[in-house]
Amino acid sequence: MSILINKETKLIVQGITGRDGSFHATRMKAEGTNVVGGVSPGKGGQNIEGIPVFNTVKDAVEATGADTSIIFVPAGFAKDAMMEAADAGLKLVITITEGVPTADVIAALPSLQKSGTKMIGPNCPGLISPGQSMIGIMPPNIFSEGNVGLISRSGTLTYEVVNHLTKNGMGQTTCVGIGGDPVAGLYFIDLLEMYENDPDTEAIVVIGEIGGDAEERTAAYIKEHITKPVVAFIAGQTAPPGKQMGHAGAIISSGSGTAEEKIAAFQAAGVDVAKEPGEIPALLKKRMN
Amino acid sequence: MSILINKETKLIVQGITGRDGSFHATRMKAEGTNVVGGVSPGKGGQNIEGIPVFNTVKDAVEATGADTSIIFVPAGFAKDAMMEAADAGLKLVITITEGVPTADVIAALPSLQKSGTKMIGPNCPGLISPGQSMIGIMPPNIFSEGNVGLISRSGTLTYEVVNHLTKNGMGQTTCVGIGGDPVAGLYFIDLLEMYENDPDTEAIVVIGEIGGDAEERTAAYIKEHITKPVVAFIAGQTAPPGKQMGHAGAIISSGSGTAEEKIAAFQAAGVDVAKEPGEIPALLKKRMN
Amino acid sequence: MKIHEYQAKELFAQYDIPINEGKVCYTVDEVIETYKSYNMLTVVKAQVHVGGRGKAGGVKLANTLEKATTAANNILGMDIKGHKVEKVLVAKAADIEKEYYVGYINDRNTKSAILMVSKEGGVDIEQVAAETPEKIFRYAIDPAMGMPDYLAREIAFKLFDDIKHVRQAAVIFQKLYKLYVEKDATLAEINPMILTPDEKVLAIDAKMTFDDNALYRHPEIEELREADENEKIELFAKSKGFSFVKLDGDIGCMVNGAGLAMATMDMIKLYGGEPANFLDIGGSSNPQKVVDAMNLLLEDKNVKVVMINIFGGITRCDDVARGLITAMEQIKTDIPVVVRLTGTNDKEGQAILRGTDFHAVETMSEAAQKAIELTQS
Amino acid sequence: MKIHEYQAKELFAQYDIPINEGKVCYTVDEVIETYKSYNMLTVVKAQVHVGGRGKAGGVKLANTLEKATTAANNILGMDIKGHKVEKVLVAKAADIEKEYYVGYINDRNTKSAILMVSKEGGVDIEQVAAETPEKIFRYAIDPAMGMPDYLAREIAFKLFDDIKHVRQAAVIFQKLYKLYVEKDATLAEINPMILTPDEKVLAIDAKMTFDDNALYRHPEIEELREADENEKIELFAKSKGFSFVKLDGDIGCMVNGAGLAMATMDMIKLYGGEPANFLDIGGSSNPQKVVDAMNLLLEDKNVKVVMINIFGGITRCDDVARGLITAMEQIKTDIPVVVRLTGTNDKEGQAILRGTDFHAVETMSEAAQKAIELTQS
Repeated sequence: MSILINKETKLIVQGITGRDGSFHATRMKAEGTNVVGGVSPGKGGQNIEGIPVFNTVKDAVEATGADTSIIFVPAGFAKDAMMEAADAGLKLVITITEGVPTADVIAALPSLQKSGTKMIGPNCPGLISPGQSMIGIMPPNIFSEGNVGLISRSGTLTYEVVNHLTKNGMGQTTCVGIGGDPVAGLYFIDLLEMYENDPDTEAIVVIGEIGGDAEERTAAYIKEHITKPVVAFIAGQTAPPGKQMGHAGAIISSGSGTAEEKIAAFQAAGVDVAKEPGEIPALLKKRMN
Repeated sequence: MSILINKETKLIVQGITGRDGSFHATRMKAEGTNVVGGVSPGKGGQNIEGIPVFNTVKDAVEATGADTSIIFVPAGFAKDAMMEAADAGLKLVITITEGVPTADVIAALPSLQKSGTKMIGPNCPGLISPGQSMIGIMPPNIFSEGNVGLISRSGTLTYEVVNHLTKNGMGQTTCVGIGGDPVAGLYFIDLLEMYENDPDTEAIVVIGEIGGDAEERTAAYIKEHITKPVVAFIAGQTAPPGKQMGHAGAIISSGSGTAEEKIAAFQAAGVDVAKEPGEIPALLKKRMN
Repeated sequence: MKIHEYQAKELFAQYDIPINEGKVCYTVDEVIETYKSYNMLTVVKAQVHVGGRGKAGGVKLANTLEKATTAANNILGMDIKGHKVEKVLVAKAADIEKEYYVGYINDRNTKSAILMVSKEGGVDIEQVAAETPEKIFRYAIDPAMGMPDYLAREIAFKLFDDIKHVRQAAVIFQKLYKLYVEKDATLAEINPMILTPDEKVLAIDAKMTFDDNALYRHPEIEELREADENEKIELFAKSKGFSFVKLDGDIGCMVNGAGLAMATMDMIKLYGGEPANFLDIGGSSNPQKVVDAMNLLLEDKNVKVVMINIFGGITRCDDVARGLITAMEQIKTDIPVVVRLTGTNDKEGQAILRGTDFHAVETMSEAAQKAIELTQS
Repeated sequence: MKIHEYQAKELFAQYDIPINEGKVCYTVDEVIETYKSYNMLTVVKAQVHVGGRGKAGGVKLANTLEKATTAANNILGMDIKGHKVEKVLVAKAADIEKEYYVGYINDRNTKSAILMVSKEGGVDIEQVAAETPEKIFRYAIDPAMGMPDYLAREIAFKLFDDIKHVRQAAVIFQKLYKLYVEKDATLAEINPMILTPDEKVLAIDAKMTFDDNALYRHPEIEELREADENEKIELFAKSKGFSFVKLDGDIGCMVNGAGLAMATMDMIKLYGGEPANFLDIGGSSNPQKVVDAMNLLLEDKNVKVVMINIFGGITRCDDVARGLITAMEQIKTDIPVVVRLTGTNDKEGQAILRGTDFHAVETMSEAAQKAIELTQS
């Protein structure tokens, strides 16, 4: 089992004729993901390495029965692409595009909500259920099938952690990169609930970072609702206040959003917090026996 | 029994300090309607004939537990008043105000929908469940308790019909004036469904007029879903095409919206159509025996 | 409120919606001058607030100065369904590869603006709707979302296959929506929108109407009002608080409430008479309103009888009856007046009118029959 | 992107948000001239991209020319938390009856803009939030609805009782929202918004920041950019495709990915070292990027060691290793470089680096420890 995506997931790629879109569409297909189509207005009828291209998401859904979409369009077109995916009734949209104005995400979310479409991202690496489906831009070979669910605001830091997990024989049900932007789709709590309900997930890793209070809220939620063991890591303990650390969301505003607060909140909720990524497998093992 | 309003309905009056608002608030209260408060920004703390006035709908709802509101504000402020009522979580809003721009109604409807607030109007006389509650500007003395449900796009024409009903001993469960504007809240089909489900309503009168295709759709709905007897009347058989007959909605556009089409649709659905208002009681009696 | 094609095209131009160049002309000389300046195939189109200009001979092509002059002479001053043509639009005729229909209206069922498009452009869209409804694509517009790129494109793909044409049409849909919403229009129609042989998409006709209730916030639209004779009477009536539509019969009607006013006209017709008008005097019926309404009705020299039908609701019928008597004292006329009062205290009201010059009756059908009888005496 | 108070107030003025009059001054002479033209109680405020100006002595009242001159002399050129004051805002001091807090920000939890207001204005709002959160009212703004009249009024009633004040504040909330949305702001704060003794509501401070991702559609905001020294370096880094923040330590960091970069800094600190910077070189790690990044790091003369931490994902580690060698051939430096490569083909990558000048290690903790060791040698 897994959350959000599995072998049945039928994926379309929005922006499939762009450089990133075509590259990753091909990679995902090679990895076994069920890539059923792509969208590029005016390129309908063409195909990219055997993947049929459609003019609109609606056309693609009608022709293929797709339920999920991944968005690779340039930042200025991402809002429109999200809304188009929502309007076509997709269940899940993964927005990889980085640099999307926050106001555009805020403006697109009501459309997604209206149609019951879940979104991951923007500015995220996507998600993977090893052995079943990969929808994103991560390096698939570091992942392995298993019983750990992972949620992260970061890209390469996630790979770092997954690498440790896999090397320690701890495979994953699903790993989700929720993205580092200030406003995003599915967030820690939404995904924790899914992992809690997924019978195959036995433990959960949460990788947070400075900025906002999502980790504090997550800690409170875990205390109340999550029975499975959770291990956390927070990046940015040495970040100075008022400076954006790469991710637009990773900024400590005066007096809140610090790593210390987040670590304290997790610890108060009974979550083990790793001092460094390499410590995570040991902490998990301690809790899973 | 009745639909939409009854003895339990707690009403607030938006625009209660205006000329129409204060006049009708007092009338409705005198008629036995449970008028629990009024709203007029900056007049909070005052009272109109014993009815407490609040600055905001939210304040009024918190203080009184109101579930329904009637709007008397000027046309330019109606959109805001509807949205305020929706945001405060009211169950039902009756907008009496006439002359509201159609775009304002269209813009306010999503707010109402989001909060599950039903609306009647704008540009309507309101509704009455005789003996229980009157929320509107109709003359209460012509109504009487009984088993006929009535829906109408017109004001005085409704009174004309009700007058015939009452004089013929046919009382009403609820009479609803849905208003003559091109876009409005609850419409024929919504209300027919409620009457169908109301155990005390034994027959239904539908008073339509030229313009649009609501009556045609209603006829199709009746054929499919309504088991109770329905009698209809359509005003505007002599109206010329392209001319607005008072109501903004009462206009025959080239080739559709004529009274002939509507009458034919009703007759095809097994609905008796009265030639003149005075004929309605007899047609009802024929169907109700 | 209706505006002319040439005015709608001016609005289109303000919103960067591509149109064929044209100029409004009020005289034959102006038409000649305009034709000379274009010196190409030109179309001369009557500007009237009524449909069916083409069938009525109000639209002519001209490829010579002579033909343009003839067209101007024929069209200026002609009568189209009771509307006199006082101006024409003289426009450069565009080469047409294909014609499409594009129109925004407010829709009662979806409770939103809808965009309708069809490949069947340049013909009567109502006929297409009736005969081949599947050829019209309808899209309800979420007012919160408007017309996003993807939706405009999706709709344009219903008309075109080539992305070059799709992009042009999509932009037109978006700009027309912006115009429609920003100006509180109730109709914005392009019929036809065309594709030219050199692959341009443009509007060669334009029709717009506006929400009367919203004109208070659009003085720039109010300024476009060019009322013809009938419309002027209706506007005057509106200034008095009435809704008025002139008809061809001889029984003047005065009613409170639009639905009841329509039912009154219907009743007259049902009993074999002909209403001279629709007149809704609105909620109340004070003496001054009755005076104003009577004066309005009596301006129509066809009117032989006036029928007043008042439902006394909140205002009681006895008060209304006294008001009617006061009002009629101010009006000197030999035209017989039938009055029917119903509602609160109707018996008392009817009693007061007995013995006056009013022909007081109890029911609508009696009133109609009495009025018809009086027209024949 | 941050702008100064005086720039935010210029935007406020464009949106008809009432402010106290003021002028930005770059020299003491300009301050003197401005004071003379006002000739009333005046406030001289440092314009720097950092909070806590008041506590640092960067805000002074002056009711004489002498005091204004002294304030200008003291504030211009002073250092506030590492930011040199190059200009001051000289503004007419307003009489204050009461102070309020008003601020829009984007909120991760409600996934919308929120408006926060409080009667506790003029103080550090973060402190109010921490100590008496019930004194802050928060409203999530539905992007489809914006800030309708009723909502603005409802919120204003939380601050004021008198409808005259409510209406002024409500209009400010609406105009500030319009500004916030139209310019893609990420913060629009008035602290304090004040009520004057003559019952005017106005903004006497203004703070705005903007979404870097949206600047492409707001050239007029981009033009307001006045970067100080640190920001100029960060901007230069950005032009190369990097995210860069300078710190005070001696270990230069070069990492692909923001989260991993933060974790790398944390790791250095964990083992007792001090990072000299945060540097995310982004997704790929081609040789030119490494050259650019190295040059950027080596500009900081405090840097004694460079630590490169690359996760080879789609790009394999052996390719990255070869790229690093190519890159370092172009850079002449004696600074030791610790490299840690993980991910796809990491063993192969590490093998390639063995025998080069790079200090190649296998794990992040080894890398941190090695780097710290080298700073001490």
